[in-house]
Amino acid sequence: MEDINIVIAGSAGEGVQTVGDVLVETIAVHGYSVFAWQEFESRIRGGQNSYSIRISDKPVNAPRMKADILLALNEGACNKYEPLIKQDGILIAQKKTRERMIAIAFSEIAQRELGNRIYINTMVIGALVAAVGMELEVLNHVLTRKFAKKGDKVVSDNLVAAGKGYTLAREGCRGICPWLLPKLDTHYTPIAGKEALSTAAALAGCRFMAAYPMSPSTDIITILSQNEKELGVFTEQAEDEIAAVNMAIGASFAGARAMTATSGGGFALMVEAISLAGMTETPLVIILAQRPGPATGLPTRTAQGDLLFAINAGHGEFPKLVLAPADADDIFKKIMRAFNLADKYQIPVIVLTDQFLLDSIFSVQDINLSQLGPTYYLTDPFKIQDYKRYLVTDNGVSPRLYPGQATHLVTADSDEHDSHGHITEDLSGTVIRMVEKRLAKYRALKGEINPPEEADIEGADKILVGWGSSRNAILEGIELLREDDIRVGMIHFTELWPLPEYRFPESKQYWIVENNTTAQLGRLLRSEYGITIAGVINRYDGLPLTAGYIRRNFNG
Amino acid sequence: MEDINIVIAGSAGEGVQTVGDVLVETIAVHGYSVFAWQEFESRIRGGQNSYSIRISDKPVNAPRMKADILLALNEGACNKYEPLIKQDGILIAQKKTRERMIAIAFSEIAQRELGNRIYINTMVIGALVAAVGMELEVLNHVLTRKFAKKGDKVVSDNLVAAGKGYTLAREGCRGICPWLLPKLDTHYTPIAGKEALSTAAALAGCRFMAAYPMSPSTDIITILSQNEKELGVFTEQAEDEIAAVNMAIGASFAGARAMTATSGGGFALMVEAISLAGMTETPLVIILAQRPGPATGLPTRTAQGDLLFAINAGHGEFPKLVLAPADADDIFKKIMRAFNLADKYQIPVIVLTDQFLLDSIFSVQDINLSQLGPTYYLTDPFKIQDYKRYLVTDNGVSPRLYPGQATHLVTADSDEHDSHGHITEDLSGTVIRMVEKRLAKYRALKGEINPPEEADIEGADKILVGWGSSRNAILEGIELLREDDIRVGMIHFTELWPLPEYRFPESKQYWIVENNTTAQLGRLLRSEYGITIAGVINRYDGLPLTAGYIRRNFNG
Amino acid sequence: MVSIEDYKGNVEFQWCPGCSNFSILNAIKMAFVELEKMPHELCLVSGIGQAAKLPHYLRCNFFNGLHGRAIPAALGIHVANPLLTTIVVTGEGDCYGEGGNHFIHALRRNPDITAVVHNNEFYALTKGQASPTTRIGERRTLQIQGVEIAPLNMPAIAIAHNCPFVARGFAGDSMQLKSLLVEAIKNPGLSYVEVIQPCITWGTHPLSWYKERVYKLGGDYDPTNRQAALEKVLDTDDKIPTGILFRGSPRKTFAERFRKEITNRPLAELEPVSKEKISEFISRLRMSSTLQ
Amino acid sequence: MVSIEDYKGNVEFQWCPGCSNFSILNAIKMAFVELEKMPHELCLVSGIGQAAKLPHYLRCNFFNGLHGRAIPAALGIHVANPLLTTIVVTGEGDCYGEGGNHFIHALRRNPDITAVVHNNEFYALTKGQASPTTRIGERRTLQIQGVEIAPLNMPAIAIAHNCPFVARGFAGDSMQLKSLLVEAIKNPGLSYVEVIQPCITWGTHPLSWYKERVYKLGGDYDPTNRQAALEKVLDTDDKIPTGILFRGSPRKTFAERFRKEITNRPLAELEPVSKEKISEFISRLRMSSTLQ
Ligand SMILES: Cc1ncc(C[n+]2csc(CCOP(=O)(O)OP(=O)(O)O)c2C)c(N)n1
Ligand SMILES: Cc1ncc(C[n+]2csc(CCOP(=O)(O)OP(=O)(O)O)c2C)c(N)n1
Ligand code: SF4
Ligand code: SF4
Ligand SMILES: [Mg+2]
Ligand SMILES: [Mg+2]
Repeated sequence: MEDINIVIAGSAGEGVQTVGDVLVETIAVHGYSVFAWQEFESRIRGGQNSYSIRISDKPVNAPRMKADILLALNEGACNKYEPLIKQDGILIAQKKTRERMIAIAFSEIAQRELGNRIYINTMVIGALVAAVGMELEVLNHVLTRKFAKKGDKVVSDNLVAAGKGYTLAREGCRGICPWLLPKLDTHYTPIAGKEALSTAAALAGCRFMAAYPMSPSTDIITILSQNEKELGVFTEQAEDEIAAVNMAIGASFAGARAMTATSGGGFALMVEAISLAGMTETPLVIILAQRPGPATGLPTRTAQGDLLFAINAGHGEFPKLVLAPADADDIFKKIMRAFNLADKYQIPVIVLTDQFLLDSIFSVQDINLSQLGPTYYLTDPFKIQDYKRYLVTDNGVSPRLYPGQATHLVTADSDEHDSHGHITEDLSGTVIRMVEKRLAKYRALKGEINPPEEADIEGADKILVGWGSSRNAILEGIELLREDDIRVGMIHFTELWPLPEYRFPESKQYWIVENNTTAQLGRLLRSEYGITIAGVINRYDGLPLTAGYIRRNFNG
Repeated sequence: MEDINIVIAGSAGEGVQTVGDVLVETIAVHGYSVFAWQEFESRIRGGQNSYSIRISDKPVNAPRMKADILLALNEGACNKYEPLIKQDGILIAQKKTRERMIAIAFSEIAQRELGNRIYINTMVIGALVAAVGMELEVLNHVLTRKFAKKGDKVVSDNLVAAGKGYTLAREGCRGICPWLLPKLDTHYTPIAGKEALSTAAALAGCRFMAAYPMSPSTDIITILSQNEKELGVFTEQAEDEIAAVNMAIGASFAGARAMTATSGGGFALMVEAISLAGMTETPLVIILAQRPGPATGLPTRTAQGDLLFAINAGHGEFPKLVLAPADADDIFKKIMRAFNLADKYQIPVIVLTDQFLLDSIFSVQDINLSQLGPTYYLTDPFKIQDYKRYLVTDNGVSPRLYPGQATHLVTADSDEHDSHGHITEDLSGTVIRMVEKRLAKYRALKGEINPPEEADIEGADKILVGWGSSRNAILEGIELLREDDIRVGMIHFTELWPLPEYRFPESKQYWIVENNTTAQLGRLLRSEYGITIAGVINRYDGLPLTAGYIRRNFNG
Repeated sequence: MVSIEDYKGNVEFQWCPGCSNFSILNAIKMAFVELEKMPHELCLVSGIGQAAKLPHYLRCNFFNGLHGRAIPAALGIHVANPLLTTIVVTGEGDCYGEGGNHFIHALRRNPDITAVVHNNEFYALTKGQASPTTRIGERRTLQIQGVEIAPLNMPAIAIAHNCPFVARGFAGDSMQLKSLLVEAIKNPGLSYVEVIQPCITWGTHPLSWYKERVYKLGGDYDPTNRQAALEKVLDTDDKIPTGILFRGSPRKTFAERFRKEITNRPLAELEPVSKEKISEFISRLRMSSTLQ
Repeated sequence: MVSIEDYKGNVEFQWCPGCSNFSILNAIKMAFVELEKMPHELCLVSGIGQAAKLPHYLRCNFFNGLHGRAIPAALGIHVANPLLTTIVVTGEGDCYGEGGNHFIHALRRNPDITAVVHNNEFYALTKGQASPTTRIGERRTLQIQGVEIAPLNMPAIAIAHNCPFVARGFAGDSMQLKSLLVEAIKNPGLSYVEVIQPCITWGTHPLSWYKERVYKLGGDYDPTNRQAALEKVLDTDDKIPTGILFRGSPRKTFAERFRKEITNRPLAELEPVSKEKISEFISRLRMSSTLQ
């Protein structure tokens, strides 16, 4: 099938999110793959936001701007988002304003016929279900489950509202809605990036998370906190980001897998402590959820503007790992790697993600957990006689215990120290050995890094090179370009530091694709692989890269 | 003449610093050029520290490790530093332990003959003056000036002590001290890097400095604070580095040229605010005085480990300037440029320096201030009708006023904003324009950057490439290598970001010389100029690069 | 003469319709009118949060900086241009959470600025997490089991540090708030006005809850009595006193000595130090050698 | 049985000979002996400064972290391994300057740890600048005109926030200090012991100056009386009371609920969440949809 893209638009507080979430669930129960992404202003009420839902019978998991259906909850939303409607798309709104549309006076009807405007949202969902040709019954099932806790009356009222919306839209649909989505037997699990991330952390053995609220990272700790009983992660809202990261380092030193999450500004405040984790060789996972900067920037928007900052974050020199998952499925793999490698090499690991990836809902046919899980690297204290926390070893990794694990004394010192963790000023001996010991970990670590993902390389002489959350958009972009008879391939990085041994295929032209202004990946690749950059496709308006954007901006 | 290198060694609290400082002054009054550098432990009493003084009749201004004379204030110092003594060098110490030495029982004599051990230091100075063949009279002159405020008795007692030391050393000198330094008419001004820096800031129009104490940066604000009356700079010791940098940004917004200074850990805490200066387009000068990291590292030692961190510091993307002066003379030029360019482009400027450069004393024949001075770029409020603080212009620079300068309203916003400084969410219009406006400044700025300094390029097929404070050591290293019949040239960067348009000469081999472990400049140059690195000379034991070190470690 | 119209901005509000921040904005404008401050004589300084957006909504100079860092930015502004009336507008998360260290150290410095702290008892802009003033047991998005740690009592800290002016207003009473702000701005030294600011979106209590609890300190209350003031703000009964909580004994203000000895004008107006003076300074530098 | 020898480290001291930090070290060791704590049952946590070097000088687990950040690191350690006795050793610059925000928020959390703050009234390690407790008028390297801003009164802040145990010791009296430390460590919840620590290198007062001023609170002093305790620490006379300044009313300690409901063992010992549980969790995730 050709995928269908629905955009639900309205002001903050009008229920865009609720409508979207219920629709996503209904689509999933219907057996379809759904991809949803959101863009919204930094305010609690008002403004105009959108929630885009892409329906397909196979996973698409990339954003598309153009809408088959725009559902506008108010006039402003209609004005702002109408340009998104495809030529043959339709508008659903309260008032008739154009040819191809379904006009339903939701608020009037809700008030008059259902006795309360709070039913608008459920009516709207009913209307959308009708417009795409899904089954009302499925929606009823989802609504029943959703409102069950609130009692029978609430359930039945909502079913009536949904039915009302459904019926009215059915009528309006005639002649303009070509879509029909019969219930399928396939099953996809819709999961948001942030849900994948927090769940994966728990699975990876994370036991401690401290963070300070900052969009778009806040929901990660919120999910863990709200599900403390099930996931068993201690969470603490810190007084600031510096406290958050130092708490996490303390917890990790004391044996708990620990993480923190923040966005650029908060990450900046954590940089000193990243260096501390490097010096004390304490495992640490930091989620850097990017949004456009500099400074406060656009707090609720998306960007990939912190790549080089993350890689070079921290004074002095010490090994660190920087990962950037591509989508929800990849988040599971990368979070697992983050915790396991942080533990194995006793280093800070930065996971670069962004508003787009965290807030988007991906469909995964089957989240395969069997390959995933924690591997622990703490030493067995009973096999050690004279314990040296910072014993110099070939690969730089020393035996790690946590304090209290046995009678061995466990130490950590932010100063340069000897193998026992005590301050040293022995410049030509201990100091050099310790610097080299820490650096040695880089070499071993480099061997763990996966090469970038290659797609359609053969036969393409132009290659799009990107990183992180843009993978699916780039892959789809390649398909679109092929429709224009342009053959391009993709090389995509999700493991960014240290960079792996990798040979870029010869005699190709490389195009850097990034959600930023200065093509940071390009700078990095030039430095590490000496490749020449032919061109750049970059987006920096706070919205995610899409296949359409890539097609339009590729001029190679 | 061949230069003479004196190393004064002793424990913290024993007076190494006083002896060194008085000797430096005496040498200068004698008409010689003097270069001095210090290395010391992070403790207030005890340990073993050294103060090395290099005397010459032309400026040398680079450190040399091997000592012609080692003056050891105690036995431990003697043990630790004796290996530094050259084959034909001598030791001056209290007890006879080797052939070529002058043994003077300073403490015993001070106690017995002068009645107080506090005269040890002055005796030692007298002895050193004798050993290198300088005139006692000159020393007496310096001591008289130094102790004048303390009264005649103190002066005359010290002259007696100096004379005592002088006489005893004269005797011991026979046959082992070949040096003779007649008074010259030339005049050099000895000036420490930190003195140059704070003075230059005042000259550049700096009016406000806030900082939090952190070695090796603390003396900068201390000098400005102690000389407030003369230099007119308001100084404030902040509660932490975050406060310091935000105070400086506030002051700058309100029209005062402002700076802060710190070391790596404190700089890490300032990174969020650097991004703020970028977003609000507020001029800001930040001195990053490097010491070995990570974390607390070696607080009193030197390093060049924060180059890439500084260049990439700050979330989001915005123009900044990174300078790294080569020596005290260059500090004057670079600090002037820092303030003027910060003002012209309304950007944060980072000046990378280090413990070695700040604490070392350089001899400058004639500090030429005539070319130096502030150029101000504030707009004339009376030529403006409708004031827009963030007016979009071709080169990205908007007219800047300070609040209260006139009736125009001056604004600043850390969020993405419109030309009036108000929060915007107009993604496809205002946001893109503002991002591009800020980035546009990079292009103009790039044009201001000076190319690297080239030396002995012609005829050399191997080139040492370094940055910042190692310049003089590299230059001297080239000379030493020539003695080994190896012809190498130098390309030296003191303006590091943005990098200038520059063509590296073709078919040469490039050797990176850095006071760090990972050859950060190499990574940077590969990325920006695509050059290939043939080898690396790096030092990471907390001590500065020297010509000797470079010669020993060059294997090209 | 200044009128309230002079402050009218033309920026679209990002606050929820009906938010009590509007009343605070109004009180602030009224105070400026009463004090006859012109827009360009003012500098409003804020961090990030709902409260911190306020400077955008009136005509004035402003510096809307980083979350938690309004106080240090304001200190810099205040020193660099002492002719401005510098006012910090912040939320309790901004000022007591991220920025807590700066506030307690501002109490030490006693700068002649006014800090207005909108206290809605949680982080509103980031969607309702607990803040340093959320009461124990309150359920917030990130604390669904109920807040487990005690609130910070910044007025008590201010009183203990002899802050010259500590007041509490209520967004539901703009006239009282205006008077408090007028007094605050007039007061030399640090003036600290905490404003009870009910949030209609994330709040758990209706306005009536506040109305029942908020009361005005009577004429018998002596704000110069430190001990009484401390007891007042440390009281754990349910009532919320408003008015002038404390007037500390007069003390030196921040940068006072510098102003007397060097300049009390904007620093931008200071003459550059001459090259001669610098040369002379350099030549004397090494003679004093070791730093004092 | 533990003896003081069990704590003997073999690291060279970086303190000046004769520094009063030695007495504090001694008192700490004596307290451990009295409490029969074994070295591996302890975790000392410090920042940077002279005081913060202390953990190197005795046998124990320790985390010597960043300047100003001992408290949050200690909180993480304490939560991750509640079986450890966690003790923060810090200077007043470390704890009230750079780390001021963490301390005031630790007062909110009330973790069952002990914080020992060596107060020498300046930054000793960085060579004598003023610190948050330097008195007005004192000349310091960076304040040669004399300090112009008022000292911070952290004991007052702690008392105002009902800290369960606030005490002050004097390095010149190791026996009293030892007793205070024993009490502090025994007390459930946050115990805060400030120690007057004369510095013989940068100090402006001879030891006699301290001896004249320091006195012990008598038996008539009731540390459970908040008002009296506040008056005591806010007193501006020249005397320096030592002893238990305040005992706050008992309250919940940090992470208490988590310990009851999830685990009171080291977090490292918790069983991993099973894949089945995670799968099941994921399948239910979207049903609850919008975050609460
Ligand atoms: C460094 C940093 N951390 C976190 C944030 C996210 N943030 C923005 S506003 C805010 C809380 C504001 O709370 P408050 O000051 O009480 O203001 P309110 O919205 O309640 O008026 C937070 C945590 C940020 N902008 N910067
Ligand atoms: C981020 C950071 N800023 C500054 C410093 C420098 N520094 C080290 S110790 C110290 C002051 C310590 O004072 P205090 O805690 O009172 O300890 P004392 O030396 O007086 O015992 C400072 C400012 C640092 N190490 N890290
Ligand atoms: S969320 Fe609350 S504080 Fe923020 S604007 Fe809305 S009502 Fe006001
Ligand atoms: S400087 Fe002072 S506090 Fe530091 S070790 Fe010496 S005497 Fe002790
Ligand atoms: Mg709030
Ligand atoms: Mg101290």
